[in-house]
Amino acid sequence: MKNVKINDMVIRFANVNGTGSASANDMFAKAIFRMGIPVSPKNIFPSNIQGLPTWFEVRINGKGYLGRRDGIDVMVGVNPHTLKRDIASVQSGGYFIYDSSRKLHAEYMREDIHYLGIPMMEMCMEHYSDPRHQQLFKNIVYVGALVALLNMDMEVVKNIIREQFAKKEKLIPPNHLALDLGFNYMVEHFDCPIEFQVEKMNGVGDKILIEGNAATALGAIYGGATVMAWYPITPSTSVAKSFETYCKKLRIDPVTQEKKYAFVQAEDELAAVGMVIGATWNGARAFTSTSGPGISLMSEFIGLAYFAEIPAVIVNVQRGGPSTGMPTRTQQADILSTAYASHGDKKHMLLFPSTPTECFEMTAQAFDLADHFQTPVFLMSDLDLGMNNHLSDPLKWDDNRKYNLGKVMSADDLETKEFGRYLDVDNDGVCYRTIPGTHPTKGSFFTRGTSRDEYARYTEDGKVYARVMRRIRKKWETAKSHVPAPEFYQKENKSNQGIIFFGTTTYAALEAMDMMKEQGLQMDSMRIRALPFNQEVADFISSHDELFVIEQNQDAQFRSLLINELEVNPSKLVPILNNDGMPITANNIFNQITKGILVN
Amino acid sequence: MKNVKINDMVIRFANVNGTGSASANDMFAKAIFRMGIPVSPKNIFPSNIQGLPTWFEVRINGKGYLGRRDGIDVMVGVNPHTLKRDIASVQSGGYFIYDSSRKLHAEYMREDIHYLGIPMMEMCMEHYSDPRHQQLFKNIVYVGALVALLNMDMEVVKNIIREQFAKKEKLIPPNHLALDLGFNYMVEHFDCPIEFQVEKMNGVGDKILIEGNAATALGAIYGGATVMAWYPITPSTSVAKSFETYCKKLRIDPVTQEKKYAFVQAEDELAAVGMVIGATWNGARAFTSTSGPGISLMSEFIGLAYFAEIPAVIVNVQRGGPSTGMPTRTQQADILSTAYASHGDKKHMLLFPSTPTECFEMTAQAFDLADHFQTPVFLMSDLDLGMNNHLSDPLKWDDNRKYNLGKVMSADDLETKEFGRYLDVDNDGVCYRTIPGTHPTKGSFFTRGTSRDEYARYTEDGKVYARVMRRIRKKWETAKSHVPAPEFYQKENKSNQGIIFFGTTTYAALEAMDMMKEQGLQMDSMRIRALPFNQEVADFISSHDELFVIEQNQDAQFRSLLINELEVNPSKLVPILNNDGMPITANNIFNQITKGILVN
Amino acid sequence: MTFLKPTFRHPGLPKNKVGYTKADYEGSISTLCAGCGHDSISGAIVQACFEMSLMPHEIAKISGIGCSSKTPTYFLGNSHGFNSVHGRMPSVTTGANMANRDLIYLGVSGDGDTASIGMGQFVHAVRRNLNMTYIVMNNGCYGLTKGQDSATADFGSISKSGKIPTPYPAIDLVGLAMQMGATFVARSFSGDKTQLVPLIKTALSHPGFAFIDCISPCVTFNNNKGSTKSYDYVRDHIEATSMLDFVPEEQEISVEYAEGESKSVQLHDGSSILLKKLSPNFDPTDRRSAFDRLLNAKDKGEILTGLIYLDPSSQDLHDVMGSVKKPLNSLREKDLNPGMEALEVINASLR
Amino acid sequence: MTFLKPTFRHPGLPKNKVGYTKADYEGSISTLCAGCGHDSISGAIVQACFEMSLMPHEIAKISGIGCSSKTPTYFLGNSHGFNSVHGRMPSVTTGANMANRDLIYLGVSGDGDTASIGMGQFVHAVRRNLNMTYIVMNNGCYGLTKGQDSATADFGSISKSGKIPTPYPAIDLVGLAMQMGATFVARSFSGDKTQLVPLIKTALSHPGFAFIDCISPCVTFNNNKGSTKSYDYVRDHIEATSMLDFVPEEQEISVEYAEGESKSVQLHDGSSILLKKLSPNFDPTDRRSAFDRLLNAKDKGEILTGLIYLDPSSQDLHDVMGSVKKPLNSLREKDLNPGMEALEVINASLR
Ligand SMILES: Cc1ncc(C[n+]2csc(CCOP(=O)(O)OP(=O)(O)O)c2C)c(N)n1
Ligand SMILES: Cc1ncc(C[n+]2csc(CCOP(=O)(O)OP(=O)(O)O)c2C)c(N)n1
Ligand code: SF4
Ligand code: SF4
Ligand SMILES: [Mg+2]
Ligand SMILES: [Mg+2]
Repeated sequence: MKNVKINDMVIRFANVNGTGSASANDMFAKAIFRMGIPVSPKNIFPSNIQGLPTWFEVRINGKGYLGRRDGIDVMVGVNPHTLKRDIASVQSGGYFIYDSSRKLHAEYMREDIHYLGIPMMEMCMEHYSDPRHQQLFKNIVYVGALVALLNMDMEVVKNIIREQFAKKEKLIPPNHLALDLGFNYMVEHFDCPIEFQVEKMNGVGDKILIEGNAATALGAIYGGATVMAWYPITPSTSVAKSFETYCKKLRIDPVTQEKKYAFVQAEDELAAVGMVIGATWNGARAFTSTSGPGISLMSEFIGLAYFAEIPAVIVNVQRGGPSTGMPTRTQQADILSTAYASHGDKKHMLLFPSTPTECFEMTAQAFDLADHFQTPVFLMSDLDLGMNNHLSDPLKWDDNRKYNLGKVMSADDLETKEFGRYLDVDNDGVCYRTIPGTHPTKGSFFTRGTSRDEYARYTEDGKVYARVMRRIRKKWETAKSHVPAPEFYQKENKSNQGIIFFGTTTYAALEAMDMMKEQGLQMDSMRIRALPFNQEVADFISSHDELFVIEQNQDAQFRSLLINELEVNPSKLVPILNNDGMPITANNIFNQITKGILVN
Repeated sequence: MKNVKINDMVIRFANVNGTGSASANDMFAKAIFRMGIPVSPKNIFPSNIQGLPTWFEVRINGKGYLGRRDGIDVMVGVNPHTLKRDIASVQSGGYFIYDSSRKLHAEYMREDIHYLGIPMMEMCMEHYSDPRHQQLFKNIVYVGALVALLNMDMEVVKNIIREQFAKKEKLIPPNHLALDLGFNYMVEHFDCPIEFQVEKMNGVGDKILIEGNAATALGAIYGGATVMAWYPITPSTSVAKSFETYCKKLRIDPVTQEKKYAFVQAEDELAAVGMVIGATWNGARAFTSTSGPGISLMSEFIGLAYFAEIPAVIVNVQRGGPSTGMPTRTQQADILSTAYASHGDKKHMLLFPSTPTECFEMTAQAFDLADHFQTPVFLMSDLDLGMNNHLSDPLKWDDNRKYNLGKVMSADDLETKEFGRYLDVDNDGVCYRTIPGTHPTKGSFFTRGTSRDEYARYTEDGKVYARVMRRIRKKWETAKSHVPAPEFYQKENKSNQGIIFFGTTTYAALEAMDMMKEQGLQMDSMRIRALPFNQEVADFISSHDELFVIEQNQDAQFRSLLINELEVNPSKLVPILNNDGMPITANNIFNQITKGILVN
Repeated sequence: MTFLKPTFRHPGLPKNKVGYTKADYEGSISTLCAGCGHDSISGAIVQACFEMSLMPHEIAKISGIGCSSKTPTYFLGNSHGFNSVHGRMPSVTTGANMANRDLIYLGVSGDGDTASIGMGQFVHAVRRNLNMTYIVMNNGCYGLTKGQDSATADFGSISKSGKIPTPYPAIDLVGLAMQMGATFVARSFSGDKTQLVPLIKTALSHPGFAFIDCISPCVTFNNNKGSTKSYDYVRDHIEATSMLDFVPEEQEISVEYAEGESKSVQLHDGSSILLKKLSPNFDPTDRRSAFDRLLNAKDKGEILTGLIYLDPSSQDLHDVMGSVKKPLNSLREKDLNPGMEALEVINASLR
Repeated sequence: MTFLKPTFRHPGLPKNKVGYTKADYEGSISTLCAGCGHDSISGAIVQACFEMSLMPHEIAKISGIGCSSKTPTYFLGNSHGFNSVHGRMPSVTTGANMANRDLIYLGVSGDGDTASIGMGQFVHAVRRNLNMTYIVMNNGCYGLTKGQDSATADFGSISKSGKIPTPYPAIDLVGLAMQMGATFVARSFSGDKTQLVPLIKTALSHPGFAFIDCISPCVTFNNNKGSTKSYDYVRDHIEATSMLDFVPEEQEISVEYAEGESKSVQLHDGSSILLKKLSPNFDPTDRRSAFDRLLNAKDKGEILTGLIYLDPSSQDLHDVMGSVKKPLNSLREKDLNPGMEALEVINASLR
């Protein structure tokens, strides 16, 4: 008899892109979710539109670990071009499900895994006439097969289909048929279920399944963004797409049907960020979303916004770099180039969301921070977070929350108070601004990227310039107490060692921490959420002797940032890195750290 | 009787730009130089074309200190709009020379300085009829006056005029007249010379007076650059201008009169660097020159050249940032943004010239480095170095020197050896490339900014990508022993303290060091000349307890670079900074360091 | 330039409909070269806004980088101004316009700023028919960087820096704007206030992209013999197609004046313009004949000036996009925030 | 796409003058969508180069980013290729051409790559009359980023992503190239090899900027009803102005064939082309009438294809610039380095 594994497996689908497998795979993940089991699906797709290999990997884990895990337990291999490596990638004792309409080459046979053949194509030819159907329903057939093999709840799956085709009801029966075909074939030919099984549980509570980019778009809408300017680029495109889609639902004037937003597809990234800067200069909340190459192109404009002190929210959905790099893979490799974007002396505010829920909250907050500090604020997302569905806390909004539009003088203020655009009235480095059109004769000023005095008058006087630069740096200090504080995973510090991480590295980092605990390795941990680093970050670092900084790039960029900004002794910070473009795994972290410790 | 100061003064000219004063001022500096006295002239000009205040400051120093010095001994103030501050800027006991055609306001009078009025305008009205002459010769008149006051050699000055107008001889007499007018008026009305005097000496040897940008252009010509693409921007424009001018002298085929170079004014900086990359990809030596805003715009392309491994030489003549900043002032503030330009994981090679002679040598060498390492190489000049005349060693070239075109496979090589564009054959990280058109059937490959394998084939395999990234990083290690080594100013280290500097900070740093010696403060010193930092740099740092890093920016960017690249404990490196846009002075450094020490 | 503000310039200081004197439309003292064409254009802008009785604070001045782009400091001191980055004025203006459809947007640029580094953004602003006035102070050179040829420098013209003829054909921004479908295209000469002021007034009231290519000689770097952007050359080669007179609605009656060879065009904002035609068969609302006139002029080596094309059916971009009438920058929480209730619905849809 | 190289494609494998078979001009297997118009254009390029008996290694393929810009991997496998960055192919090609005037430069781009992010560089490559062939695979959308409208998407056309008509007029790249003074302007359709192959051959031998706007339907994102870039629409609206046949010099004799309604144009490199006119009064060397035909077609809602304009007097940019005949990348120390002696003179002049 088998030693059954309940709600703990990795299943991978190997498809050809453009064959409509994506929706079937999504349905599978959704079904697991609906059964109350923590699930994390990941799309591993090529940089083309049709015909290349694409994979969909689903980790199912009752304990709630959502990071990637090495080792594939069940592989659904329906891409004839990648059979060999797909079979090779199944871990010993695992299962390989394939379309037995065509016989497998002997060379593909392994002793140590199970092969479950099902004549998907034949079955479809038999039951469907329309060639497109014969192609498409193959995908549904293997989902049906999985229902049997993993002991899933068929009703849950069928319901998803009912909902999906609520508007095209006649498509429901053929889909259900395909499910049954796959299910029945399995039951008839193999002993089901296999030892990898799922079981309804209460593991998801009121959580939702959402992509980070969609949450970011909603955050912008709730944060009051009225102008979005963008240029298409993977993996950020869906931020814009979602923003437009949701705006059409949430931002149409019920009476006039007019739009309470402006959505501009720019001619390139330079224009996109230029539009954002023009809009915020003019008093609207505006943002753009892009990826590495876009940030590089925006560099000059970013410097203008920084020095002229104009708010801007820029979403950077990071992908594999440098250059065009790996456009459909994930990395955290724009840390330094974004923090120090543009020439001359400057530093930029960064926010590091680790879940879609945080994408939502931090994006909304980014507008408050940008307006308050009159500077560009970057949301540092990545492909994994932005384009994959994540099991996330439901999105929340306090209806009493007010936007912080920062220090803006009204016509009345101008009547009563003195106005100097760059006067540090409150001694916090943050000055008062005016919006064009406010007052007929007071408060107008000239915005420029050149050196100027406190009254926005052009100057080439080095002393005045240096004074303004110092004042701008003061904003940075002030900001430290306004940006999101780090998250700690222990009441008080227990160890002289700790781990530091941020963004999507969190999933794997937390799992690795538990793995170490099991080995009796107790470590404190901190998840950093923003630059500038607040005092808590500095304190945590100074109160530990050795810290492992986990990040997904080659050059330990975040570690450099910690050293530069906090004057930390580099010898204290041990880099734990992964840059292969796949989300980092707990195993990888565990091995690097423990190996690292053995070395000491 | 006066206590005479010989060959040690700072004299400043306050003019209105566009009034032709520049050539007169240059003539003055040249005359001092011709008298064998070390001189360093600095242009302090506005960002406009005509009518705004502009200053010309000349330091004369027999000991050979060429850095800026605070405190003006003699001021020639012929700009009516800045009289007040010009007078205020003269140090006690100094002299103010002005046009007494208009009487000075009483409020401008100071007890502690000497006023030497000379009716320049009146004299010119009297002796010249053409109004343009009346305007222009005013400038020559004050030079004549200085000859008397400082006890200069009139013949030297008159000779300069003779040379200048060799082709317009009829202009010589009126110029000489103006000199005499100024000279005689001074002798008649004041007791000449004053205590600030010059005296012929042997202080310049075979040195020349040249602008860094001109030397850079010559370096490119001698380094074999055939393609220059550029876009105008202060302070880099004169690199292009000089390159074209010298090419017309040195790169014209004597027989056909055809050009052995291509000089393209691009439509913007993106196009300029794109052209450079296209040209080097195609086997020519090409370069561009720009300043901060241009570097920001080039960021995306820089990442392409880095990752696709295409040589490129980029001259960054730094100016005051961020954004448009102070376009006519000097800074060393693009260090971080250039070293880490573009998104993703990457680092760039930087060269730091400190004199025009080094601009020449390093530019030529930059082409060898770029070709050998197949990567962008940046010459980090600045406005002070590029646009001011510097007393420099004569330019030298070894006629036996051969260009190092790097690892390029010929048609014959391709017949005999295996070719894989990104194969690390020599295990030094540097691969062999082929130039388009080399061989009919062998050696062609596809260049791209995306991840690829060792045979330049597109891949999305993370393992292969990571392997290629590691190999590229290996080039960085290899380069450490190829880039210019640091310069040390002591046989062996004598102290546990040291100072570190680079580029134009050198003049003031060396002078400050002597000042400290006089105070019995012995310090070792190192001038860094390139990134990546070579072993000597690391050794120097590790063999000292406290190091003062002197640079001309706000954020101690070079210090950050040292910490990042060499894993130095920040507490060891004390920042010594100046960011007001004027070249740093020895006094400033001396005060900061000694104060710094008293603090300890 | 001078450092003394010439207050004597307006004896009597007449006031306009909103009670402002011309001085109220001026800016700080110019730092451009004495005699720079750009200063004359600044003067024309001041004159036009004064005559139109615009409220200065309801105008936003936006520019790129260059001598020309500096001019917004020299006019409309009570308007907000934005001297952005080189070649990017169009995108900044687009964003500003998106944020507040109620202001008047006056973009100022140079030929380098527009025809070289800014070409892409210029073309796309035209394509969007962004509601703005776009003035290029066209001197055929890069003034601020000391006189390099720009892309509008004519074939064979001499530039002081380098002294070699440009081997490349000049870009004709007017032809380009026509080609890209601009709804208002005009050309003038900085020295010709009688023509320029009415053109600016018409442009400012055009509900779409109003382009004025204004030839503006650079006295310092571009007044050499042979340069087709020099005072001399331009003066000799000008051919005025149409002299126009702006008529605000409230004076409609005066339309009779100059009846006969005159043509009245109803503009979208209700105001109308009167065209006095020199060439009787020229109709500025006929795109095709505008093209022909341009090509003819080019063949004859003439510089066509005046209102070359105007599309009376031009629509504000916001209307095309379907934006709300209220400026977006005036919307607050209650307009923008769907609240927790809507979020609950979204959450539910994701389970 | 398929993973099996269809070697059966050329039965018999005829050889051309340089002894190559057509297969020698192919590249690696396409990863574009089955039926993508871009693949047909790749095929036409292969055919043209084969027929012209070009040496593949004497051609440099340069592109930007996009599905279209990927195609250089799918043809001329023995040519060096450069898939650069988005919208910047023109500058890279300009630099490459400066480095070696002897290669043939084939630039491939998309409508997004050219008309949006690449607009500025495109215009300036035209202005310089850079000696290259510039093919835009024009599908009116951003294929690789999943079908957003590009700037050439026609007014009212529907794009799958978003399903809203573009509110902006389409940019006509042919009209733009004409306006900018291009010396070779053509338009064709990816499916029409009989027209496209000769056009590419003529373009490749044109000593200047040869522009081909090739309508290339995106089967995946742009074959919806209403889209003027879809197979269906384009097929219905095509009007061929002139079918042309390339005649390399060494076969001059065959010029007699098709005498009569045909017109021979002597090209600068000595070769000549034969034009067979459908509209007798159309002369591709007459710039003015080319403009008229374009405007007429536009008015009639037709897409004009064929060789629209050709300037027989076009000169290689290097000749305009006065470069040496030898490729600059072949010069070495002795050609380039003036040596210490010259340096001494310079040093002396600086004392
Ligand atoms: C990114 C960038 N590149 C270059 C420059 C340098 N620059 C300043 S103004 C200018 C050109 C100005 O020419 P134009 O737009 O015609 O204005 P003009 O001075 O002739 O009125 C240039 C190249 C800059 N400021 N920014
Ligand atoms: C700087 C930059 N911005 C955006 C992208 C994303 N991107 C890749 S291809 C493309 C557009 C492609 O459209 P087109 O040029 O028409 O080529 P097609 O795919 O339609 O053939 C975009 C926006 C990129 N690669 N680089
Ligand atoms: S340089 Fe030319 S454009 Fe600039 S201010 Fe002077 S005259 Fe005007
Ligand atoms: S998406 Fe469109 S353009 Fe891209 S390969 Fe597919 S069909 Fe061709
Ligand atoms: Mg200009
Ligand atoms: Mg396209």
